[in-house]
Order: sequence, then C-alpha cells, then structure tokens
Amino acid sequence: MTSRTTQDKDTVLKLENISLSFGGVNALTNISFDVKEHEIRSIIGPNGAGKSSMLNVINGVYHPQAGSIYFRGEKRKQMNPAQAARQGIARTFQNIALFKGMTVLDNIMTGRNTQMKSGFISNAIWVGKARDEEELNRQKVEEVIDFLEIQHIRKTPVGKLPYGLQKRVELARALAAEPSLLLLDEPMAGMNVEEKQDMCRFILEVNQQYGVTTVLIEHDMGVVMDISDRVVVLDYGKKIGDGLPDDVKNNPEVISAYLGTNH
Amino acid sequence: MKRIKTSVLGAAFALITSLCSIYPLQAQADDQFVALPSFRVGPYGQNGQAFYGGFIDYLSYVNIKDGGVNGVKFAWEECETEYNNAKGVECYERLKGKSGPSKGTAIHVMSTGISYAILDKTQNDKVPLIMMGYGRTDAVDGSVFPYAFPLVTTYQMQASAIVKFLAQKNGGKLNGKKIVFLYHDSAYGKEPLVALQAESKINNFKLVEIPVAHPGNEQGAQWLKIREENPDYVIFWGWGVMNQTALKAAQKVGYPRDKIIGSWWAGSEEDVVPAGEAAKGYMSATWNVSGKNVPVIADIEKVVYGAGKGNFSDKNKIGTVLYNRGVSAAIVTVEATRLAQNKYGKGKPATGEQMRWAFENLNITEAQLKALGATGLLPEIKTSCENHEGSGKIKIQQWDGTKWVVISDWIEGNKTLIHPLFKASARDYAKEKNITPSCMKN
Amino acid sequence: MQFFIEIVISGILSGLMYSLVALGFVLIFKASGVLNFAQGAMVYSAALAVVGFIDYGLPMWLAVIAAFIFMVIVGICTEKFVLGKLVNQPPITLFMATIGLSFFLDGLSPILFGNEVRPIDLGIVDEPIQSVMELTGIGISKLDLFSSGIIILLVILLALLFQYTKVGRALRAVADDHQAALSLGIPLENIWAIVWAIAGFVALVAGLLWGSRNGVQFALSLTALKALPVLILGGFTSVPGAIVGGIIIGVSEKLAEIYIPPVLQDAFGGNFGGIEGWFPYIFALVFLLVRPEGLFGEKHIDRV
Amino acid sequence: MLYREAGQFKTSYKSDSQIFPILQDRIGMVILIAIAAIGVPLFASEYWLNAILIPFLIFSLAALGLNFLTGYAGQLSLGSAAFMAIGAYATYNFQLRIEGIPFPISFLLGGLSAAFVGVLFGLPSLRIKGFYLAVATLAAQFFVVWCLTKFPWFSNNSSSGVISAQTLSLFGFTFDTPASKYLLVLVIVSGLALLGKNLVRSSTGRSWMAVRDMDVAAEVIGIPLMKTKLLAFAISSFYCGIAGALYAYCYLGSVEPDGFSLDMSFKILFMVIIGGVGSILGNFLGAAFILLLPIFLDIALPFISQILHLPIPSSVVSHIQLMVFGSLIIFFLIVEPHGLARLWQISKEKLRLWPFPH
Repeated sequence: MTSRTTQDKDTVLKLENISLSFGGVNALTNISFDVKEHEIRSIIGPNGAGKSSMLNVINGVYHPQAGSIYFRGEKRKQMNPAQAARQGIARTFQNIALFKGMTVLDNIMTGRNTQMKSGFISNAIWVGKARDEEELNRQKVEEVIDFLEIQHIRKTPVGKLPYGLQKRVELARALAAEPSLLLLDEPMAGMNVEEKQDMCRFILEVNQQYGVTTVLIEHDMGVVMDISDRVVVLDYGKKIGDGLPDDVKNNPEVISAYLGTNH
Repeated sequence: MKRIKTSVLGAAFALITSLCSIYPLQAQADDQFVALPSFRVGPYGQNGQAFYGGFIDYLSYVNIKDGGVNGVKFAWEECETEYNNAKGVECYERLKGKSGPSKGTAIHVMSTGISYAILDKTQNDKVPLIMMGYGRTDAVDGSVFPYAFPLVTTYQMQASAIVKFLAQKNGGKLNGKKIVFLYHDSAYGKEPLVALQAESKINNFKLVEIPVAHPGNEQGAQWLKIREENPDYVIFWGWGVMNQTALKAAQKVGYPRDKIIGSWWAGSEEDVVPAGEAAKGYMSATWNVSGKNVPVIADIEKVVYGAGKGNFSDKNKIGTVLYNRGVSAAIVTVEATRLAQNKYGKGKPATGEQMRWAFENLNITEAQLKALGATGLLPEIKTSCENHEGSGKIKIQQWDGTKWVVISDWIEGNKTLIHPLFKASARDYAKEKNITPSCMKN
Repeated sequence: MQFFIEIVISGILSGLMYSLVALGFVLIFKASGVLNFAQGAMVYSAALAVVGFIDYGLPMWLAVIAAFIFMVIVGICTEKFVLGKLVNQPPITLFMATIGLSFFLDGLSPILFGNEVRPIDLGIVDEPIQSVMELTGIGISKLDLFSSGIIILLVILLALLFQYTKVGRALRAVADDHQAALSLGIPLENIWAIVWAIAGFVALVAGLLWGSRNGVQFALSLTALKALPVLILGGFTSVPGAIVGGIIIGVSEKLAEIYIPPVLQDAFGGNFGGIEGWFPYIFALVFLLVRPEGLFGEKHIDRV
Repeated sequence: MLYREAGQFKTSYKSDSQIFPILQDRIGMVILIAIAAIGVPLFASEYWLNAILIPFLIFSLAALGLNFLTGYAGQLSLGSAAFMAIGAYATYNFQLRIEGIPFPISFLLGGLSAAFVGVLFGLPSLRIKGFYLAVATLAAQFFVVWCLTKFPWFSNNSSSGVISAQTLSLFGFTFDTPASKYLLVLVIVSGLALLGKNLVRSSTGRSWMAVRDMDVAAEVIGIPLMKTKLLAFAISSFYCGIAGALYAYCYLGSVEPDGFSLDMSFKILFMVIIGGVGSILGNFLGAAFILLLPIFLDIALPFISQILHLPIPSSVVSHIQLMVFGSLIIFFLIVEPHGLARLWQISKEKLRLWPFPH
C-alpha cells in the first residue's frame, strides 16, 4: 500500500520511528532520519549500535516491526531486497559478500542483472538479442571497471584477490547497477591508508560525477567528518545525534558514547 | 599438490586411451561359444554364483568327458552384470563381438530385466536368447519371438501349476479359499498376476495381491496385513533378500510356513539358510531337483573336480538347487547344439540361426535324459514354433531345515488357460512393433 | 481396532530400529557437522565383520569385540584420511565425501569378510509372545521387543556419557561451537575420532539387531535410506528427535502401507501397495515445508 | 610452443566472449567434431557404438542436466534418474498415443514433462536448503519410480511394467542401425550442450552462480531467488528428461521404472563431481571416466592377477570396483574439488608455457 506524502521533493529516503527486534532483543528503537538527494549521509556509532541493521532495513533484508519508510515519497512498510534493488537501491556489505566462485567481470556483470531483460531461451540461443544485450551491458561494466581502475584483474576469480581489491570489486558490482541510492557498509574497514584514500576518492566521485545519493557506515571518524554532508549517530539501537559533522562532533552525548563506553 | 594433479590427469588419459585399444578378441574359430553375462556380486550375487557355477561345470564336464559335441569343444566367457540392465547390455555387446563364427550359440542372462533389455538386439543379431524360468514369457509364441526361448516353463505356467498343486491338496478344488499373492514389485513379480487372476476365476478362490517394494528387506506391514487376511495359502514370488525377510516376517507374525509356497526363484538354499529355523516347512516350486544323487551331478564332481577344473574353490555349492539348475540349463544348451550339428553337419560349430532352429525343435525325452544321467533332474522338453516353452512342468519341494525334499511329481500348469494369454500379449507386442507373426522354417 | 493397535505397536518397534541408525547420523552431525551418508554402509560392515569373524572361528562375544575394534579403526581412518583432509570445505562437499566412503565400505567389507548371506543368532526366536497373543490376540515380536530394549538402553548409556564424562562435556562443547571448543584447548581431531568410534559402536549394535532380523546381506546398507526421513523429521542435531522421529516414521509408514493402498485402489483401480518406499520421504518433506527446522532443531536467521 | 595465444588480440567484446577464445581450441574442436561425426560411425565397432559411445553421450547429457542444478545453482539433487525416467515414459506415451507425431516433438514434450515435475519438486528449495533439500530430492527419486510402476497407464498396461521403445523414424528414414542411433544422439547431445554453454555464460548462468555462492547477496542485487532456483530445476530436469528418452530409445530399447534407480542418480552425481562441478566439458570427462572405469577394471584386473599369479574371482573384481569408485570420489573432493575439467585446464596452462618452464 502506498500513499503520497507532503514532504519536499529532494528527500530521497525518509525513515519514521523504525523499530526492529530479534526475538525480544531490540536492534533498533524508534529511529527517524532522512536522506536528501545527492548527499553523502553517514551513520556512525559504536559496534553493535545497529548500523548494519539500519541498512538491512532500508533495502529490505530485515523487516521492521514498527515505523514506516518513504522511498522517493512512496511509503512502504517492507519490501524484499530484490524489489529494493529494482527501485535503484544498491549496497555493499560489512563482511564482503562477493560471489567467490566467479570472476571479477562476472561478479560485476551480476550487478547489471536487473537491467538484462532477455529470457533464458534467447540466452540459450545466444546469437542476436541476448548477445547484443550482453555486449551493451558489458560496455557499461567496462566503464565501471575503468572508473575503479581494476582492469588488470578483470578475469581473476574474486576469491584470489586481496581484501582491499575485493572491497573495490564489491563497490563496482553495486555501481554497475547504476543505483540512485547507494548503501555502503564500512567500505574502508581493514584497509591501509592508500587504499582508504582511493576509496574516499571513488565515493566522492561517484557522489559528485554521477550524483548518486550515498548512505555510508564508517568507523574512521576522520574519513566520515571529511566526506559526509550529514551524520546520524546511533548507540544501542537509539539515535543520539543527527546533523552536520561539526555539530555531531561537539554533541556531548556522542562524545560520551564514544569515550565513556570504550568500545 | 600440483604433481599429484598432473599425475592424476596422466592416469585419467592413460585409462581412456588404453580403453580405446580394447577390441573384442575373437574366440577360437572351431569352438562353440556360449555367452554368459553372469552376476556373482550385488544384491543377488549368491544366486548367480551357484547357477553359473553349475552351468560352466557342465560345459567343462562335456569338454573333458567326450571332448565336446562331435569334437566341437565349448568355449564361454562371463561378464559381470551385477543384475543391472545397463551393465547387462554392455556385457551382451562385448560378448557377442567375441563369439566369432558361431555368433553367440545361446545367451543366458538369468535376469528378467536384462532379457527384456536385450530382446530386440538378440533378434537383430540372430542370437538365441535362452530364458530358462524367467524373462519375457509371451515369447512362448515363436512366430513373434523367433529368437527368444522361455524354455522349460514360465512364471504363468508355474503359478497355474502351483494352484493345481494346492487344489490337489484340497481334494481337487479351492472353492471359497483365500490365497494371498505376495510378490516382488517388478517385471518378475508381476508376470504371474494375469495367470493367477484367471485361475481364481475358474477355481473361484479369493486372490489378494500384496506387492513388496524392491529390495523387500522390510515387510512388517505386508505380513501384518496377511495375518489380518489370514489366508489359506500364501503364494510367494520373492527374489534375493526379500525371501529370507519374508520367512522371518512370517515367523514374526506367527504365520505357518508350511502354508507358504514360493516360486522357483524363492526356493534355493541361499533363500532359506539365512532365515534359519524360520524357514522350516516352507515349500517352493522348482523345475529341477537338488541334491547329488542325480548321476550326472555326482559324475561332474568326480570328473571335473577330479581334474581340478571345477568352477568353485569349495564344493559345498554342488548339488544345491541353483547349481543343479545351472547344470540343467547347460544340458539343454548342449543337447540343442547336438541337434543343430545333426541337421547342419557334425563337427563344426553351429551358427546362431542353426541353434535357433535347434532350440525350436528340441525333443529331450526321458530316455535321452536317462542316457545323460539326468533322470528326474529336469522334465522332458519338446519345443515348436507355437511353443517355445516346451514343458510347463514343475515339482514342489519342501525345506526340512537342512535340505530340500521333493514332495510332488511333475505338475503341469493349465496350458489351455495360460497359453492363449501368451498369444494375446504376443499379438499386442507384434502390433506395437508392427511385426507380422510368422514361423521360421529353418 | 485390535488390528490397528497391532500395526501401531509394530510400527513403534520397527521405528525404533530406524532411530538406531539415525542415532549414528546425529552423533556425527552434532560433533562435526557432517551428514554421514556412510552410516548405512557402516551398519553393513559391522554386521559383516561379526559374521566374518565368526567364520574365522571366533566365538560370538569375541567376534563382536573384534568387530567393534574394526569399526573403531574404520572411524579413525575416516577422520584421518577423509574428513581431516576436508576441513573448512562446505558441508555438501563433506556429505558427498561420505557417499564415496559408503561405496568404499560396501566394497571393502565383503572382500574382508565374504559376501555370502549369513544369519546372526542372538538366541531370541523372532516370533510373537504367546501369552500376550492369547490374552489380547495382539502379536508382539520377541526380537523386536528385545531390540527396542537394547536401543533404549543404548540411548540412556549415551545420555550418561554425554552428561557425566569429561569426554562427553568436550563433545557437547564441540557440538555447540567448534571455535570456542578449540579456544578451550580441546583437540578437535581426537574428539572427532572418538565420535566416529561411538558412531561405529552404534552401527555395530544396529548391524547385530538388523542382521538377526533379516540376515546379514547387502541390503543392510540400505537402512541409511530408512534413517534419512527420520533425520529430517527429528532434526540433524537432536538425539530425542531421532528417537521420536523414528517412531513417528515407523508408525506412519506402517499405517500408510495398510490403509492408503485400498483407497487408491478404489480411486484408480490396480494395486498400489509398496508405498513404504517413498511415504516417509514425502511425509518428512511436507513436514519440512511446515517446519523447516524439524521437530527439535532450532531456528536460525541469515546474518548479512 | 604450438599451444600459444600470443598474437591473438581481442578487439571486441564479442570476440572476447567466445566459447573458445583461443584459435588452437577452435581448430581442435572442429577436428573433434569431424572425428565424432564422420570418423567414428565409419570405423567404430558395434560394441563401441552400442555399449560405450551411445551411453557415454547420454550420461554426459544427464550429468550436464544435474550440473546446472548442483554445479551452477548449488542445489544438491539425488533424484536425477527419476527425471530421466519421466522423460523416457512421457516420450513413450506421446509416441504411443498421438498418431504420427514426429519423434523430435515427443522427445521435446518428454523433456518438458520432466521439467514440469522438476519444478514441482523444486518448490521446497525455496524454504529448505542443503541436506534437507538433498534428502527431499530423494522423495522425488522414490515417488516417481513408484508412480511409474503403479499406474499401468504409463506402461500401456504391460503386465510386467516394462515399456519397449517404438522404432524412431523421420521423413521415412528409420534410426535402427547403431551408427544412425549414435549420430542421432550425437546431434541432440552436442546441440543441447552448446545451448547449455550459452546459458551458463549468460545472465541466467550468472544469476544461478550468484545464488549458489551467496543467496542473500544475490537477492540484494536484485536476483529473484524463487524464479532463479525454479528455472534451474526446470532446465536441469528438462535435460535429464531428454537424456532419459534417449536412454530408452537409442540405448536400452526397453526400460522398466526400477532401472532408473537411486544408484543411477548417484552415478550421475559422481560424473558431475569427478568431471567438474560447474563446468560443461567436465560432464563429458566425468561420464567417460565413470562409464569406462568399470569396463577397464573388468579387463585390467584379471590381467594384473595373472601377472601377480594371485587369482582374483570376478566377485572380488566388482567389489574392488566399488572401492575404487568410492576412493576416487573422496580423492577428487580432497585433491581437486573442480574435477577433471580443472585438471584439463591446468595441463593447458602448462602447455602454453611448454617447453619453457616459466
């Protein structure tokens, strides 16, 4: 069931009093925030604050018990991830979720799956429709590959790649879908400085060149404060802060959350 | 690791290439070749061992004693089928290639499934397919199945004969009696159904059909049902593990064993010994008697094993039901060869066609059996184009806990009732395959 | 009615026989997360070993002990040479490895112990208990009753082992969480070897009981197929599940075998007996769709 | 030296996405096809055609079918033989009951029937995974065989439940000689293999592999699990169905339901494992290996026993076969989970460098 709402156009995503629990354990309680067009919105917080759960709610992996989600003005209680993907929500995962058995190229090609329409019969026959479509999408994918500078590993099975590159491939897969909303779950976790710099560059470029709205979960405060437009702070599944990076930085609650409880 | 892998690869290709070099070797040109796709392992390996052991022992007996038939020695080769149809086909193809000039004297597969699978092939290759007490029974009609011979007797005739036996026990009639037919749920077990249904009509006894799924090592429910039905007799069409399981299960529910009467594939030592006490009193049909008191069996032990050419390392299988059945099958094959040579020239191996004629014109009389020292081992056999069966007679034997005791004379099934059934089903087959039935002259 | 009771009783008794085989699966699955398809082959091997050693001239009790030792060796070798080499492989791979193992055993044991069909005599005649028979007209097989007794005894024994011995505690720790167990300094290899040995013992008991029921032959290794639906029903990790599941399967399949074919016969004609072969599977499958975690198995959520 | 791709540049995505990107492979393939299509029928003995090559091709096809499901979509199935049975019996009935239907149509329909049943038994895969599913597929195995045995209609009321295949003829030409049957099988199998190859390198194949490798992630990037899994079941069963029809019509000639036993399903599974999970070529290698091994042992072991002067009775031979089978499965799972296909690749890698080690 959907209903038009009277919020301003350039809000891409709006969450209202989201609550999520697993068998009595509350992961998220009564959280509301919004994401505006073209911004980089960061979600920070100590471990177990419910950041990943938040993303899982947004793209329909988890279904909140309470609250409502507005995506491009469309209200929805819940949807399954595939629908979310078709509506242009792409994401990466905290611990890499690439398809280990496949090459980098194939992994990224799966990102195009929502765009590929030809049925299995024409796929089997190959010549003609399916083949042209394959080529078209291959070009798109190659653009992404060039953009992320991973041409050299095109044909390598992802399992064989170092961690940093895998993260990058995962981003590539997400971008290949040409999403309007990109969810990044700790894209820089476990990276060295250079890798982080690259990743930041990519995120910013994606956001600026292609104007992709981005929701980012990241631990590295420095990074967060540099690149994000606005920041949400979660702690124990509750929202304890929301606003521009500087405001958040000086928010006493946030400080206590980070310093008081030493995670 | 790498080294292992490459070596594996090497091995794999070595295997495949070396296989390409296999080419069917030709058997000795002047031998009479018998193809034996046998089975000595798998669920039914026991039965195969005894049967083919006997078969081979008799062939070597003939070779040693009288140097074959008119100087033509017998050659044979086995190929393990594990009672599996696909393997059977592979074996058939392999063996038939080796049979040289006498293209497949005769082929014994001792498996209804396999005989079905190679029926058409034998037809095209002109190799007589001998199914002694198993296989496609409507092949009795030689005008449709010129190369297939369900010799001696068929499941249907056997079932009919068993009914006759039971009738005799009840002073000639079975009116109002109840008989359970407990059968292995396969081609083998289903063949007799038509016969029994027909018999139940004319003898008006109540027939209760209870199938057992392969392999039949769990029959609790079936026997509970039988106990509930409490029939006068159980006619039992089991095979392999199903047999001893049935006897055990019968004991479990307390059904008297001497009211159970099995088919000839449920009536060998291999079937009753594992059941131990439970088997005592159990009856079964057979078309060949067991024991060493048959002259030829004793002679085989003396001649063949005396010469150290026996097929078994230990002789305890000699004289068992299936061993003697193997010998009987071999006797018929040898006599057919003799007949073929008499017609087409002595001293040279007979071809498939010639053997076909011989099998279709067999006439093994009591006198002949006596001469062979096989009196009472198997019934007289007289075949013709209309009758590839040739006998249709069985005896009934009973297990006394240590050995099988024959308790009846030869009983013939109700031909006038059964053979028309064969004709009908053969006609259907002919129609389905658009064959025009016709008897071959020679 | 009396007939119905009889069916249920015999169902329960033969159901427990399935549980016995299922038990072997559960033990190994709990401890090492492997669905050991070779359990059936182990039952076959164990039974063959017993009769084989008897043929070699050992007395019954000695043959049983020898067979047990044989099974332990098999178990340890499996751990060392098969599963030990496959650590961190996906469960399905391990499962397929055990299919391979079952073929290996089906081939090996007949070579060692001969493949003639032989009976095992436990000294109990498998016939209905007369007194009960006369009293109620219900036939209860002595052997089955005896077997059930043994099985219950075995379960209690295992329960005690798990509860009160050091090894048992270690086993449970392993079952709960491999990593944690490792961090507690429990050497997994040994634990697994022990589990396989126990599973071997269970297989031996199963082999003896099934063997005395049907004689020792190849079909014993098919008992695995009877146990699988039990596992689905009871869950792969639950001992009580195996017992209850076994009973449910046993009873339901017997009832089905007796009461469903006539119905079908009226509907379609022809003879529809022999549904025992598939009924437990369909039954378990339907049950799964309703309750994917089985009777006693615990639910789990996909984390991302 | 010979086997080098040096100087072969890909100038378009088309040429980059060829099945055989390397020239030598293409040449090799052409030669292979030529031999298979012309050389073999001319020179192979009847034994080789009937007893080895035809079943080899048929089982390759069945293995291919199972590989879609297990190798690519990651759904372990132990019921392949059942779907072969459906294919065989359905085809038989279409031939029997529809007057003058050309056999390719009835083969197609047979395959489709198998696909339909496959989808039915695939439905549980949406709720249950791994072992539970594997065991569930056993339900298919037993139930289907039972149905075919029990409903006389399927076997045209033959008293024995055995069906014997009608002769195949098209435009007046009848396929009755071994060579003609072989060619028929060859055409169908290689055709389906090509289609299969296309399928697995297309978006369909990628979504299968995605589901196999991580279904949650697959769903998140917009791959509908249900559709993908069921499609895998359908196509897998279709291939098995066709294989079954060929098995009945071009190999055995007459089949009974019990022939399509659990053993056969396992055999096919082993072909997939040993040949190579998730590889097209692998199915052929695996089928060759599993089919030829027993025949090879049949012939080799007696030789060996003669050389070593220790008598090996035929029963022991077959038991040794079982052991070798089992060991090989385990061996491949341990040493090379990707089977012969991967070994073939490795050796090609070596060939590229040969004779220079590095």
